[in-house]
Amino acid sequence: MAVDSLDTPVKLAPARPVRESQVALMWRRFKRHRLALVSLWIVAAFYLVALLAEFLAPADPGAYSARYTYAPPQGLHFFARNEDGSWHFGPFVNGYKTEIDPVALRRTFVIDETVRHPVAFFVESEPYRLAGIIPMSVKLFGVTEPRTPLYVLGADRLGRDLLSRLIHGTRISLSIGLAGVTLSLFFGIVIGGFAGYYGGWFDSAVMRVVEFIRSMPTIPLWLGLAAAMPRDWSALQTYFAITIILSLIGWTELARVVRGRFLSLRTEDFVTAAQLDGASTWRIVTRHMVPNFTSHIIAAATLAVPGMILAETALSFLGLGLQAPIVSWGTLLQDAQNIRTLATAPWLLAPGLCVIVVILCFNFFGDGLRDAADPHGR
Amino acid sequence: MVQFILRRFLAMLLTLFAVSFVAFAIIQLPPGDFLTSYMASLAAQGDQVDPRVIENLRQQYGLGEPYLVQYWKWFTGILQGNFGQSFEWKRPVWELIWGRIGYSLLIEGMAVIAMWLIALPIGVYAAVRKYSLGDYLATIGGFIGLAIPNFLFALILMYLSFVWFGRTIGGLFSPGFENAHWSLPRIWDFLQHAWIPVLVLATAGTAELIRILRANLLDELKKPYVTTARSKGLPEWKVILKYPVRMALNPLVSTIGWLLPALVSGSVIVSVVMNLPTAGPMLLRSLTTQDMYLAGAIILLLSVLTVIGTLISDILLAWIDPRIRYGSR
Amino acid sequence: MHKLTLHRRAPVAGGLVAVLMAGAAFLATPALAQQQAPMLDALVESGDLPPVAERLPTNPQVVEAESIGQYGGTWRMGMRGGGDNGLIAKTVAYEGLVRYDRQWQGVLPNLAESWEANADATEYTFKLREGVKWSDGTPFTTEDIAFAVELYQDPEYAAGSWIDNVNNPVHLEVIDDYNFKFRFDEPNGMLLETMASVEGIHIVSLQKAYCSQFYPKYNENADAEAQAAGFTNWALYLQDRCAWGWETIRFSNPDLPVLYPWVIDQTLTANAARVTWKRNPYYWKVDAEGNQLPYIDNLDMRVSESIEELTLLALNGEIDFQERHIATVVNRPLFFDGQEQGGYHLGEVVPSASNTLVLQLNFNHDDPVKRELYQNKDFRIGLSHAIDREEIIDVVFTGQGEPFQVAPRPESPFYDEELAKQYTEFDPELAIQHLEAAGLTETNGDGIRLMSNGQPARITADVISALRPEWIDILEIMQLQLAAVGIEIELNNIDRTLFYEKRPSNDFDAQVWAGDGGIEVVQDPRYYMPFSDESVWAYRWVQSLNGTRPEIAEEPVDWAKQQMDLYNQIRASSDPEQRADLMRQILAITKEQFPVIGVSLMPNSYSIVRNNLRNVPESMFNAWLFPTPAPMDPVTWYFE
Amino acid sequence: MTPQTPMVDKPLLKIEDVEIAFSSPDEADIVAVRQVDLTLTAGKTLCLVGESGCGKSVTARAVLRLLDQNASISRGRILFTPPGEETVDIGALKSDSLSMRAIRGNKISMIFQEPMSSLSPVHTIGDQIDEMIMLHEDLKPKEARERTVSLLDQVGIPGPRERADTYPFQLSGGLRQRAMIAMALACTPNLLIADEPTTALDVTTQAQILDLLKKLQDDYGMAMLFITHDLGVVAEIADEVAVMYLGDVVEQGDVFEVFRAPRHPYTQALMRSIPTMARKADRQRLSPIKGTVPSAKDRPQGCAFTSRCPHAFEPCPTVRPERTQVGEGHVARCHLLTQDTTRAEELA
Repeated sequence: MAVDSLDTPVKLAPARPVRESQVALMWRRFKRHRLALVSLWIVAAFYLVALLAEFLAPADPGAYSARYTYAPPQGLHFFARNEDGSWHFGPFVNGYKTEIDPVALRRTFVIDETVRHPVAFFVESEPYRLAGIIPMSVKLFGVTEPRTPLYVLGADRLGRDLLSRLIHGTRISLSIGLAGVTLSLFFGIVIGGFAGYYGGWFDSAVMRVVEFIRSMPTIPLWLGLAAAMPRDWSALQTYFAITIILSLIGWTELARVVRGRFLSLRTEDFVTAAQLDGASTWRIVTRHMVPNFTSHIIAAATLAVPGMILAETALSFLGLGLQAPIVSWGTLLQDAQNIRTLATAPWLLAPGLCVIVVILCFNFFGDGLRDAADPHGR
Repeated sequence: MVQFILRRFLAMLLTLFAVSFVAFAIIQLPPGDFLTSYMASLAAQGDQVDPRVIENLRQQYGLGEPYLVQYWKWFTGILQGNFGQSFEWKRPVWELIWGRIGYSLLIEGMAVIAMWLIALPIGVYAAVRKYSLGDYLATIGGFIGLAIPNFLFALILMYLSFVWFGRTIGGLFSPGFENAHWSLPRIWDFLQHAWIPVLVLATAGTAELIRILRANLLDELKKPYVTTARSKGLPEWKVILKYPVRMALNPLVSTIGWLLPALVSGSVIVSVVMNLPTAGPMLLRSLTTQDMYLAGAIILLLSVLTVIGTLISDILLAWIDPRIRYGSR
Repeated sequence: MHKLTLHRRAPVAGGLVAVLMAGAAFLATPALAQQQAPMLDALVESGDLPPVAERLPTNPQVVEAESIGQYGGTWRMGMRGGGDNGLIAKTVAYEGLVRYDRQWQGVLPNLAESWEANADATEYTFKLREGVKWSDGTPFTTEDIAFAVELYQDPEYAAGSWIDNVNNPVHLEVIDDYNFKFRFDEPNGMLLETMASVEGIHIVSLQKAYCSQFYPKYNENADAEAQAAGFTNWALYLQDRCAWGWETIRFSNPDLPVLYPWVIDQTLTANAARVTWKRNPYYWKVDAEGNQLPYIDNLDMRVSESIEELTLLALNGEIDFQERHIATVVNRPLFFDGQEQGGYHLGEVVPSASNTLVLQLNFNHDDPVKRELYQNKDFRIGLSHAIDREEIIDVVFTGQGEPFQVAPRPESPFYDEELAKQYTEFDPELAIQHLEAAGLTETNGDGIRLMSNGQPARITADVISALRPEWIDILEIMQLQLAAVGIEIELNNIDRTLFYEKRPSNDFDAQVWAGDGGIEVVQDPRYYMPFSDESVWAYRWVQSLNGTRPEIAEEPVDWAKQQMDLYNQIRASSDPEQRADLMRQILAITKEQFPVIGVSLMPNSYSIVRNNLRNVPESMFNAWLFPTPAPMDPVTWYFE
Repeated sequence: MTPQTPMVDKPLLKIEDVEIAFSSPDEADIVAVRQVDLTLTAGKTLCLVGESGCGKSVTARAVLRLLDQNASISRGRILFTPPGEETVDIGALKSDSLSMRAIRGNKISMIFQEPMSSLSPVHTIGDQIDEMIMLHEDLKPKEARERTVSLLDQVGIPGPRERADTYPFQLSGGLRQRAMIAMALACTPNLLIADEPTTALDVTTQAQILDLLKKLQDDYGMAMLFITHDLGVVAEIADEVAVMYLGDVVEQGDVFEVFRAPRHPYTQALMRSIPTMARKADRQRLSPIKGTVPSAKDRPQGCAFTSRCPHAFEPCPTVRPERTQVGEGHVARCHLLTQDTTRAEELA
């Protein structure tokens, strides 16, 4: 009774949330999730690498060298003590002592501490096009003396620079994840959205389909589809085909999320109000509903990316999906997945490390987003 | 309740029909048929077959017929419990796969259990001590499992067990036990081999469980009934385990359903790396050799299992959650 | 052990010589009492098994070996998945009427103790070894040969081999239990090589006594029984029980009588974790002292889809002899380091393939411009000179092998240095001269040469990396090297089925394969002339000469026709010397025409041999037709 | 109204000068309760009245130490003296300590506003009550269940034996609250804290529940801390009333005294905002309090009510008014009461 009347103004106190404040609020909640914050930066860094691949990679990913097959990592040194005890400063890499073992059929490498090849930043290189567009002729770093080996992370079986391949692989693998998610996001929002908004038979039909797709073990699905796609397609075509295949499964999860939010929002007062005001469906959806769960969608999408990346590697492992000479983390791991590598060239597992890190980060990032999106952490 | 189960059951039958169709479609997708890839592999060996032989076989296998006809024969056959013949093995498909499907189930079942055993404590801890160092470590641990590509993990474990214990852990049994009957020593031998694949599979799925459990629990912990429980004077751990955790588990039960497909896929890869006698390697091989009835049957059965798994988990959920059982919401 | 390279004898085969050898073998049969494996003694005493003297033929095959061995032990190896019947063919099943000698130079008697051929190679007379028994004790006679021929030639039964070769099928004439004749409408000079190769298994793979019960001709209700057993018709049931040759399914039937040194114990099924064999008490070979072979009691083949598992097994000393599957270039250092721990050493395996990679341009391309270009010798020479083979050898094969064209290997009597080495030196200028001579003078913006129709000269090379990973590596390097002279190579890594489907449909520029026929020059001259469907570079020309798809046949150019005629003469001759001469003429044309481009001599591979395994030759050839290690008489191998 | 019972010298619960602060990672601490002094005696009902967010629930929960982790009792003592036992300072106990748990539910129990969400949906009513009983008194499950049934019967739930096996969502709101009460009484506590137990119920049920509570209080002779924002309820159930505003107890005393002669401007405003039954003609308009409650963050240094007080003058924003005795067990915090009488007249 009485005090209720007093309550009303209190209840009104927090004025209707404005988008900015919402975003700000989300950002604040997100920051609380320190791991997520860190992850965000790491992911960002990886994408930067993907973007600047040509600039960052010291060598051409295809450039092979007979003399340095399976050369171990040189590492990158910045200072060292000279024989006379004085200090040497400035980045450099050590040279190799190599000899061929004719019986074992391999080169044995010894890092030669005495030989130092200086490494410089922003070195001249033969002209290339950054991201295939901007013409450039300078690399982030490289050796200054000609014809000296630079294998910071070591070399593969053809003496190709692992670091450079890794950097270029990043572009493919990360973009495939992104592209796949974008695609599934599109399907997910459209299909899930309508299902959720209209409900009824359409909804249940869609949900059956989703259920159905999710009940299929994905691997055979991929295998079949991947095997089915014309093998005389170009690398690019395959690339897109793969993304489509991946998103064919990916959209269901997102559709479920979107639908769920729609269902719950549909009954919210402000939506009903808007309907009573005679606002068009489109307006209601775009103006009233979407803003209310973009955050969730973003979170869900973020959490979908790792799946895509893993899927890409899995497909490559099975010999489907991307194939050499395309350089992706999947194909790189394909080279690494044998006992020989584990035993004698473990550095070739570096792509695996990247996969792990990126996936970890994406997960934490996504979790953080979701926790921030709604404090109840659903 | 009964009516609820019935509804789900009908839905399931529908799904299964669809699955069978898609399964068959998938194996028909790749160019050529079993015989073309058969010839190809022979030729790769340096051997050649007389085309007439191939023609003969094509007749006998009825490969010439249009898609729908083949599908219908296959499907009706299955309804009568006849999964058809495997081209490569010249044997009834059922005879070939039941054993492997069994092992797949066994491994995946063990993986599910392992997952829960790992995920429960971590998830609860992560939720109760939200944003604590422990929370971070626990979740990181969980996610690393998710992040390591299965095949890589399996391979590394195999190699390490060779380097450290001088043992080559492949397959599911030591030579002596392969064809033996189940006995305690055989079970022990089995466990010694099975732990790697189970571990690999489990770690891959745990993170997801942890995440869900943590989220649900965070949700539940805020509910008034928790305060009520505290106001009763229950010790904190009991409060949490008896009420919010119990609640948080409900939605988790239903996750079993969609855990399965991922598990199945994962086990395919792991099995290939570790040469497990599960359905995985056979599926892979049959898909590459286009041994269509075999591949079709495996895909179908795996899907059926997942669908049934979903059904079971739904029923389980209904059973443990009175609100659903009494049709209230 | 004699080094293989020392043997450059002309291939000995056919009538006289072989008879002599057989005689020699006969004389060698020692009088002293024949021994048998201890594991059989009990059976003999209990009477379940007749004494060894009765089990052995009157004239057992004597196998000479480095040393007299001792009985016992299990030979462990690894099988690549359940479909790897090849391993069985190469270790257990290689028992034909005749066999190759260890140097792959001549043909020796085996189940047939002697033979003769008429001059024009249309009629062969064989004499079977008397008293040879199947693994179930039933005598092996011409009845079984007759049954096999009958079954192979039954169109309803889907078995195929040289026996029912459409173009020149076998006509059998049985003389008595141990003597029979093969007649051919066309001359068949290559018959003995064929029969000595793995193909020879076919004719002795079906025992009449057992297999005829599934054949309507001998059992009118065979069809009914087949259906009762759950098979749609008798053919499928018979196939399930007996199959033929070395078909996978044969080894899933433990009751099937065989002539192998070992009989199947744990059968090869789709779910088999391992396949095991135990000695065949009726095996018909003895060592120099008359002890019944084989020495080794059992075979144990681990079935694994996972190469990595097999690799680990070998490293862990759990494999006694193997070269198949695991002995890859990549693994070599691994196995080399593992010798100590694994208690094995690496033996030498000389591949029969002449070349690591053969680039076959499609001479019959649908696009007239490409067809004309690819058939242009200058173009091919240009390409060849643009390839820096030394570099490829260095990068991909760590210096193993030498620049080589597709030509007979140095070990082969047909080796011709000029043929092997022509156009192999790396010389871009020269390459460019030749390319321009071929009319590729203009280039586009990217420096790619333009064909007469103004299109850039881009060659799409189909390759199956799954088969030989190094192909991709080689091609990636060639890509860069050829780009330097303005030729663009596009890698097209595809799967097997498609690879083969592209041939008849003729939608490929070039296909890549290994250089088979480095040793088996006469048997498989696929790269020297349009020979078989595997002569991809001239697929449509081949069809005009008893190919499998006459409907798409095309008229070959004259030099090709000339080669085909010469080869028909080879078929028509039973004289090895004459055949060799004819082959040399064919190779001369090959040298002149330079149809396909090779990269480097296939480097020697290796085998993994446990240190306690004896009588294993240090070096052996490997090929499909020459099914290593079977010709090395594993029956004489033993554990110390 | 319950009959006046003689004052007991040692009060059952004495809340002295308690301050409760909430910490949050990215803001300054918020003092939700600035200074609370309350006294409860056995058999009596103290009503804690005020607008939502004034800190009354927080205070109540503080007594059972049920506050969230980020809340802390930064000052003052909560002295609890069960009859014939030593006094314990609840404020000093660890919230999950054994001694604290021994008090919860056993000596002090609590009923909540939303009976639906306050009961576990997946356990039967019976289980939830049995648990409580078995926790504090070593009874076998059977005996516990007997007690439960009789309790349910006591709180007027028809067919208690069957109802014990039902789930909360199968009961009506009223029955649920009765079950809640039954659970609270299970161990015959000395003090019952009722946090707006009737807010979620419709008027008739509300009345029933209130009657029930009064009746039970007589039977058990327990003290009751009753939290509400509804003056009507207060009038019906309270012996004493404490009025809270923005974390301060502004006025406290015998319910008659306070209702008859409210001395604090806020209390007065509250009273004026109660609709009184009168013929339409001579009704005068309700005068709601002007302005809105500021958030605890920008509570003035001095009297919390300053921002809305019609009489506010110099000292109000800066100086905190003292507790002033204004009658028999009737205190209030207002500068007007301590200033010269002329101004005091204004409030008289």
